Amino acid sequence: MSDVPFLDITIFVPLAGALLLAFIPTQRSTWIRYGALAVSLIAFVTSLGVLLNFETSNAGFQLGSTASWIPQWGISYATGVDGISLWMVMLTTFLMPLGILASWSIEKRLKPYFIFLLALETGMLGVFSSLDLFLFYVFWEATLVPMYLLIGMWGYERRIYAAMKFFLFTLVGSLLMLAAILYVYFSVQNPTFNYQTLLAQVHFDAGVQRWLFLAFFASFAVKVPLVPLHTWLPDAHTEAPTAGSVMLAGVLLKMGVYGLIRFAIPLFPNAAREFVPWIMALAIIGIVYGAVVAIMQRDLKRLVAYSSVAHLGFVVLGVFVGSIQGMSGGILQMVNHGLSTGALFMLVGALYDRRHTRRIADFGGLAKSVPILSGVFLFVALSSLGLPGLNGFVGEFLVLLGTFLSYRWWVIPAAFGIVLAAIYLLWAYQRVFQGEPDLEANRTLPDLRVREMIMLAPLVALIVFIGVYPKPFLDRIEPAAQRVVTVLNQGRPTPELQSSAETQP
Amino acid sequence: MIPGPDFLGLAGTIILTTLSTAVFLLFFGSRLNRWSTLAQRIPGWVGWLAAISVGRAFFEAIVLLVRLLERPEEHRSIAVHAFDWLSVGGFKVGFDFLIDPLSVTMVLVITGVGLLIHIYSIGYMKGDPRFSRFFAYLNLFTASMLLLVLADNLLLLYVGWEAVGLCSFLLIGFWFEKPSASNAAKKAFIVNRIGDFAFLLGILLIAGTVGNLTLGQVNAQAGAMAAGTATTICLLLFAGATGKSAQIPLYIWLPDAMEGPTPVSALIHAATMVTAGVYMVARMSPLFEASGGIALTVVGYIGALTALWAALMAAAEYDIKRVLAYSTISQLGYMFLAHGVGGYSAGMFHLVTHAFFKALMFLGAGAVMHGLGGETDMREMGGLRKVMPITGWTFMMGWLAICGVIPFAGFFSKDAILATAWAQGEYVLWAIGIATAFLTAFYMSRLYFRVFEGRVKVPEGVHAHDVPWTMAVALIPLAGLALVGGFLNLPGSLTLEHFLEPVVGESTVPHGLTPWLLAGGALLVAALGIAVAGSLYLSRSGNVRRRTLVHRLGPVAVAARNKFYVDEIYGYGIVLPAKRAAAFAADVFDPKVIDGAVTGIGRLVGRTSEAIRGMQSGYVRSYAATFLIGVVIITSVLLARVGT
Amino acid sequence: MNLEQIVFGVMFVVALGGSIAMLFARNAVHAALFLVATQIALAVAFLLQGAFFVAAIQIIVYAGAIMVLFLFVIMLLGVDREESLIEPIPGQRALALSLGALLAVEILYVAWKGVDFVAGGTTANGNALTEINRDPGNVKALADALFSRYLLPFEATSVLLVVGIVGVMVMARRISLLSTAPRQSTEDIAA
Amino acid sequence: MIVAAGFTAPHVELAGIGPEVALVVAGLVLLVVDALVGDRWGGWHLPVLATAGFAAAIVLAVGVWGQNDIQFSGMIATDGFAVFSKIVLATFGVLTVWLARDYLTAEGIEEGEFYALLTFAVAGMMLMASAADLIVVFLALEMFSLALYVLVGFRRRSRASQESALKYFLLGAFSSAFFLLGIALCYGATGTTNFYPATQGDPSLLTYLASTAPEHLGLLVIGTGLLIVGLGFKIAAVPFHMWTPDAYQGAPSPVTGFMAAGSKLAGFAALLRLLDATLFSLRTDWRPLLIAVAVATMIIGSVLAVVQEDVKRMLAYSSIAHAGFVLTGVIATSDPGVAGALFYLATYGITVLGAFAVIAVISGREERYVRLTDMKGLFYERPAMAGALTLFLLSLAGVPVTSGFVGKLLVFGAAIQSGYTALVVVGVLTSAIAAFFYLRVLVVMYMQERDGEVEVSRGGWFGPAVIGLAAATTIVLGLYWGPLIDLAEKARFFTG
Amino acid sequence: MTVSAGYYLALAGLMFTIGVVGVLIRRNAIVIFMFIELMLNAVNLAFVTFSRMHGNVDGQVLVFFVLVVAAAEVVVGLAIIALISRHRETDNVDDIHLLSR
Repeated sequence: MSDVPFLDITIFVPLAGALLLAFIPTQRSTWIRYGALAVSLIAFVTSLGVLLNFETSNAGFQLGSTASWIPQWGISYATGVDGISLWMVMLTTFLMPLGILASWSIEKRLKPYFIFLLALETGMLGVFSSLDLFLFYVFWEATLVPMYLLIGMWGYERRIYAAMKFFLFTLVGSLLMLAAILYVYFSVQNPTFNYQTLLAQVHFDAGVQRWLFLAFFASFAVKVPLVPLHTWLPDAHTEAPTAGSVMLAGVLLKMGVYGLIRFAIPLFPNAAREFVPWIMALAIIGIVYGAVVAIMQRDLKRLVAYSSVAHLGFVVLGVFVGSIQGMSGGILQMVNHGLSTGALFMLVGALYDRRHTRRIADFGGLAKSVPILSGVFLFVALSSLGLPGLNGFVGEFLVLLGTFLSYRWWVIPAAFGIVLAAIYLLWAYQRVFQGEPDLEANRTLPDLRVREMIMLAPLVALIVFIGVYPKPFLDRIEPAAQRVVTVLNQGRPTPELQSSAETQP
Repeated sequence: MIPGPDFLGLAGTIILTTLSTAVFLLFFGSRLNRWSTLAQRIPGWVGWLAAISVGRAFFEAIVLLVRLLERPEEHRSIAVHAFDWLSVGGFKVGFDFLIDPLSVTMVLVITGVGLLIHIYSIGYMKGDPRFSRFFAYLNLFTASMLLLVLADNLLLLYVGWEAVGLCSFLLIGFWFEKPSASNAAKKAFIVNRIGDFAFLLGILLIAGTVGNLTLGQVNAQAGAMAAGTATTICLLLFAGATGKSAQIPLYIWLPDAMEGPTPVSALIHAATMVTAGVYMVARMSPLFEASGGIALTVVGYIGALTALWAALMAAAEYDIKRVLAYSTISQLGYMFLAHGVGGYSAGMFHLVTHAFFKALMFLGAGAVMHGLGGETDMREMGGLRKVMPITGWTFMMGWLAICGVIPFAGFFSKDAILATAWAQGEYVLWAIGIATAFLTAFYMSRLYFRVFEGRVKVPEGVHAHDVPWTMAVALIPLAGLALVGGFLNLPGSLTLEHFLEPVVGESTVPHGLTPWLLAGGALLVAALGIAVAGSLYLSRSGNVRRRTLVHRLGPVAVAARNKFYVDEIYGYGIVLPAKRAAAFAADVFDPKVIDGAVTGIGRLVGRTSEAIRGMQSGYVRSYAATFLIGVVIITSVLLARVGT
Repeated sequence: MNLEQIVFGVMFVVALGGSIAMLFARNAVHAALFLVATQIALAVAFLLQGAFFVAAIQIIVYAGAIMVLFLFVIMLLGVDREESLIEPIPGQRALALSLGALLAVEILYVAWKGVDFVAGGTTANGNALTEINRDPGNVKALADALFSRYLLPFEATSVLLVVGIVGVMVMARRISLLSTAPRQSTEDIAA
Repeated sequence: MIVAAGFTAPHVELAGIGPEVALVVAGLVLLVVDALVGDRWGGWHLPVLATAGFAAAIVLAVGVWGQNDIQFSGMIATDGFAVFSKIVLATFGVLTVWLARDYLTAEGIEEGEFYALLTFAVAGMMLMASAADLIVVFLALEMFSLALYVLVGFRRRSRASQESALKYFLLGAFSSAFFLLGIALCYGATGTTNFYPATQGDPSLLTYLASTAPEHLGLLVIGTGLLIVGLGFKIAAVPFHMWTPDAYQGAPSPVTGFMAAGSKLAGFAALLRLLDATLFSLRTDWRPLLIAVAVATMIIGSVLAVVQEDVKRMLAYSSIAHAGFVLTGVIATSDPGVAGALFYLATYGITVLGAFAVIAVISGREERYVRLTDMKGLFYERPAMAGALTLFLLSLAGVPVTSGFVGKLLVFGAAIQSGYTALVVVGVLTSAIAAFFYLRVLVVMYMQERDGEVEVSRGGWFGPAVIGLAAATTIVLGLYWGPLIDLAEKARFFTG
Repeated sequence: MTVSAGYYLALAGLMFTIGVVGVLIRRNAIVIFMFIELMLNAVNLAFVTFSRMHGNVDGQVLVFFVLVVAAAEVVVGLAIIALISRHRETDNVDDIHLLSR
């Protein structure tokens, strides 16, 4: 353990930075831009401190701190990361500087933009590091407002509708969760919000547990989103500014899955087990449905948004199949989706900056005018469609393997999602980048600028790295994931590989 | 087993040389041309660099072969471990390579043929604006293919499997400005993905059954599997192979793939990638054997039917590259036929010889196109051997090889397959094989005669010219190989077969007089095919006979010319309904039904609000009335409670 | 039938009659006068029940002061016009009457049963106040209660009256005093 | 001194009503000083004097913190509950005073009576909070109601203001009559109006309830129902809420804020003491009723606010919905419920005062700009105002890090603890609906551009100062609310 | 033989109801206000009757307070009505509904 509370510093650096940013005069746009970038980079560096001090084989929570906050109500400021949240934190701090770089072209109302973005980062980091239900809820809701304003103020044509939808969908779910949190709070001898204490003490009978699980599930399922609660997502993703979409897809959706893993399953394992088939069904419907709907989208950004529905279906599937491979794969897939979809949104944003349109029909033949951009796009699309050797495949394969081990037949529709992913991504690639550039506007576009390359390069590098050598990730995920799997599987046989390793060469 | 570091080094070098070249060229290929005067001074340096890297890999492959041959026969299977890849909860997959006779054979074919095609491409692709990207892709393909064949576990094999698919996508769509090219590329990838879907399911089933994906262990435990499971696995894996190796029902992408540059067709769509399925089945032969009859029967019959089917279409096609594509499909069917009857080494033998002569013919076709300004319609050609002697003579070698004329390579390999089928008692398959042999001889002769023999005929305004030396140096060695490739596995010595035996097992060969009779029959059939073609295309009255023949065949000929309408059936039977369903989901179901239901709740609140808003009329007496309603309700309820 | 019952009967008729008449009096002045009649009848009811002091102030304060104030304002504003009989709010009368009927039934029921509800054996029929009225006397008993136990409410009423006075001062202050301030339409606020 | 026989001299103990006395005195002084000084001192003396009165009230209230007494023959209770409420009420008063300062000047109605009426109103509310006798409740209610009728109509030239006053007055008097009937029935049932026995053995509702068989409680139950009606009017519970939007819309914004904060707290204080402390043993009778009222209140308030175009009116409906939320705390009939409700009312009051303060500042002369469309692009013209309003609205919506969230957490928590989960579910769902209209304000402030002329904003620094204070409180109590909930939990009812 | 308290209570109840109905159906603000006074009077009668039943004078004390409240209310109420009437020349509450919906 290190003495420096890297985690807590990481959480609050962006917020402090946002406050400092407020004091820079509005006209100094360059200072504001670089200031925001610097803040996010500092947060990334301190989060590296978290990563480096993390004990790989430790399944418990690490590097956090606990401070009494409102003792009367058993509320404490309790943080910590395990192998699951570690990567979520890293993903957040990693994507934020890139998101800020992607926002370089924003001219109007620069200052509030970056302030909201950084405030959002603190909220997201807090969600992933909270070990107190109250604190968690506070951070959970705290992400809503900045994102709402980001979509609503800097979004595109239907931004207000989208922002409203985003906020209300999420709020309905999270309010139900609040009621459930309160119920859980009062259910133990000495009411407390402390996650670990609650985990050790809660016991509900089946009926109650079912309702509580559903309340939590409602909140998280909206966020994930699972079909049929997904309709906020295409609107929000499409209308949000680039960095907003990156953060939405990259991190905010993960909050839903993270909540399921961290809270819904461990707190209500019996109910979770009971609902597994239903949730799996929803996840698989999401995989197929999201992909099918994505195929026919006319708006490139919307297409990417629907692809998120499909990808998150994989993640949820992996989380609930109840095998360590599925769980680890699902968690890794969250990171993967954050990287590849984040990159896709950046690329679509770059295209929008150049052409001021997102309609697929308005493009065509771009591979000729912007070869690098198109190359990167293809690369990222391949990662997204799960090409082996890139990151997407690692996660998807583990999820499918995990699914196969416990629910043999479900794997067929799930795996078919991979075929569909190829269809919508390649068709979109073809329509946007291939063919002869018919429109004059498409012929004379500038290729990726240095700034854009800088923001895409880390993503591309990581996409390859995880695809080839996911071990550092999986090694840290596995102990924590195992814990959740054990809880989920209590009272039923854990799906195991048949006969492994007794006949090593 | 002694996993020596040198083997890991060799295997790694073989893959990494080409891969690193690919990456280097991708990033700096065209840029160096802009930045460096040195680069500008050496035209085609990109191509040479790529060729050299493949050459180096070829050299290493030879070293590998030598090292392997140094070892005793039973120690010729070496697995080396580079690093862990996936390792979760007892499930472990690493970057492991398997070096054994089978993989080394494949590596040699890939690097050898690949080297020649690289050199050929330097001339062929000269002047293309994306010259360096072409070589980057080509090298990337080589690396992926090498990974595929060197992989020691199915998941790593799958990486290569999909990566070659990707490269195929990139190279088919190399001239992406052409809609036909980009369509073909997409089609190839997606159809392959459908096969891969099955392949992936097969891998999952193996992982679930064996708990391990290492080739050796899977094959070792094949016997212990339930027959049903093994059969399912084999069928799923084979379904993957039908995608990659263009078999019924997923062969439709390969003819369209001819939109890519011709060297690509030669390397990927004739010599190497499409044979991945054949290689995979051979690699998993213990599993296929263990699964009992059904899987192998399916493999054999699918292969045979594909061979026949594609040959029929090839006979009706006018586009020279497409003829070669159908021919490839047909020949791949042959290889599967071989596997289906247990003749794995025969199948592999045919794979190797086919790589030689089909690559040769594709390159020849490319030379023709090169010389004729891109023309591919054989009706616009004739007598080209006189105009393009190198091309013509080398093509002739390939033609004779594929027709199965003794002593060309094709004769021996085809004969080995047919003999094995006969020996296994699969007479139906044998019959289909012999019929296909006839058709093959016919349509290849048709192609050869129309293009290279007869009166000289070139498209208008084209100055036909023979190939530059870079292309020639590829054609000539291949022609040589097409001629002598058969000696790899002469019936007497069976060199290749013995070499492969530790991996794929011994195959049954007929003894006594039978092989001679069979070989004679096959030769006869080949001669017949050539003769028929000659009478139709070489003789003066060929035109009339052709017309009578077509008239007589009637609808069959029309159907064959239209590729038996398979594309249309897929299009209207699967693609269109699926597209309609997707459109319905995207345009109606999602926005109207799902979103409508969810946002409908919101709208309901708004409506309710508007409706009850009227209560707030502004009239104070109305307010009092509302108030009174409340009072009356409350008192009534309480009275009801306490009054009784 | 004794005298008390006769007086009660008369009182009952006057009080109820006055109330009902108020409902139908189209002129505000008439309504006020009917109210006065009702209030006087109520004073009689108070007397009948031994609440002498309250009866007195009922006449003085209510029927006297308050009702005079009412009439005063009616006159002052000149709003003693006849009220139209047309009801502009649809269903208001039917609603009012049905609700009123319901409420009346309920209250009558409570009044009838209410006597039984009250525990403690109090006499519904006799007059339990007779004792008190005899010994300290009604006024004195009232004063005792008012200035000892009810001292605080009593003081509170004084504040209440002050509030009333101040309120009237504010409300009745001539608006023209404020004419220095710009006058603006308030239509847009209320629209 | 001649003391008549049988007369027991009252034991006068002013400490318990110290705050009220201080405010009444301050009010009287204000009237006199105003009459004497007139316009001479630039109007400074009035708010300062009023503030002094409130400060004295707070000091006096704090002085009796911890007492657990009933005084004036059981007329008032001097307990933690009362003291807590009084301090909070005085705080509302101070904020209103300084908010009104600039407002009145700008409107040209800076009159001493405003402050006097305000102090009287607060005194009435305070009395309500400690009232331990139905008649005191009634008098206190009338005391602050009368003051409020006048304050609502204080912009005498404004038709809207007049109309608000009239409607509020007529309906207020109407509801008072019902409340009075309720008192009558309670008195009829028990022969007393005292909550607690003044001395051991004296008649009181509590002793009556303790000593009477349930079948004899009928009249009391009906009376309780009518008392709920009367108090329900004050707290704006459905269906007694109809006055709220009209009165809120027409009243001067500072008064609206004060009304929303103070009158709700006073009404709830009486309701809590009456139901949760006194008629506790009748809870099976009144609780279902209150649940129905709470559900209707939450739903109607939230749903109707959705379509409002006038911000004040929208906030009026929101205040109705909030009454429903607080009612869940009352329904919990537990100590946490009472504490939660108190906390909720205190923080809600500050927040809503802040919100109306922003409206008072930005609405321009004659409150012309109070429509939603008038707030377009506010964030770009007055970022601080928009930011503060955002904070207040988010607090009203119950978003974390604001005191509004904590309040909801506390009352909903208490309700869940008492087993009213379904009620809480209704509560959270209506909160979601409610969020919609708060968000609408955010939409116009942040996401739309202002079209047309720029508004005339009210000058002065006191409005913004009040807003800043309210904003700071909202945030601080959202982040660190332990001490306040401690106090609220210690604010127990008198126990005999 | 005194008249039973029930009769008085019934009278009070009827008067209260009439007051309520009057508020609802009359339109003149002053008249409405009179009906409210009628309601208060009815309650007073109830107080006095209960006072008699219980044999304590508290009910009568309450009547006293009600009277004072009524007086104060009347004063303020009439002032408000007067203000509006002077401004709008109407005392019909139905004409006063600028604020609605």
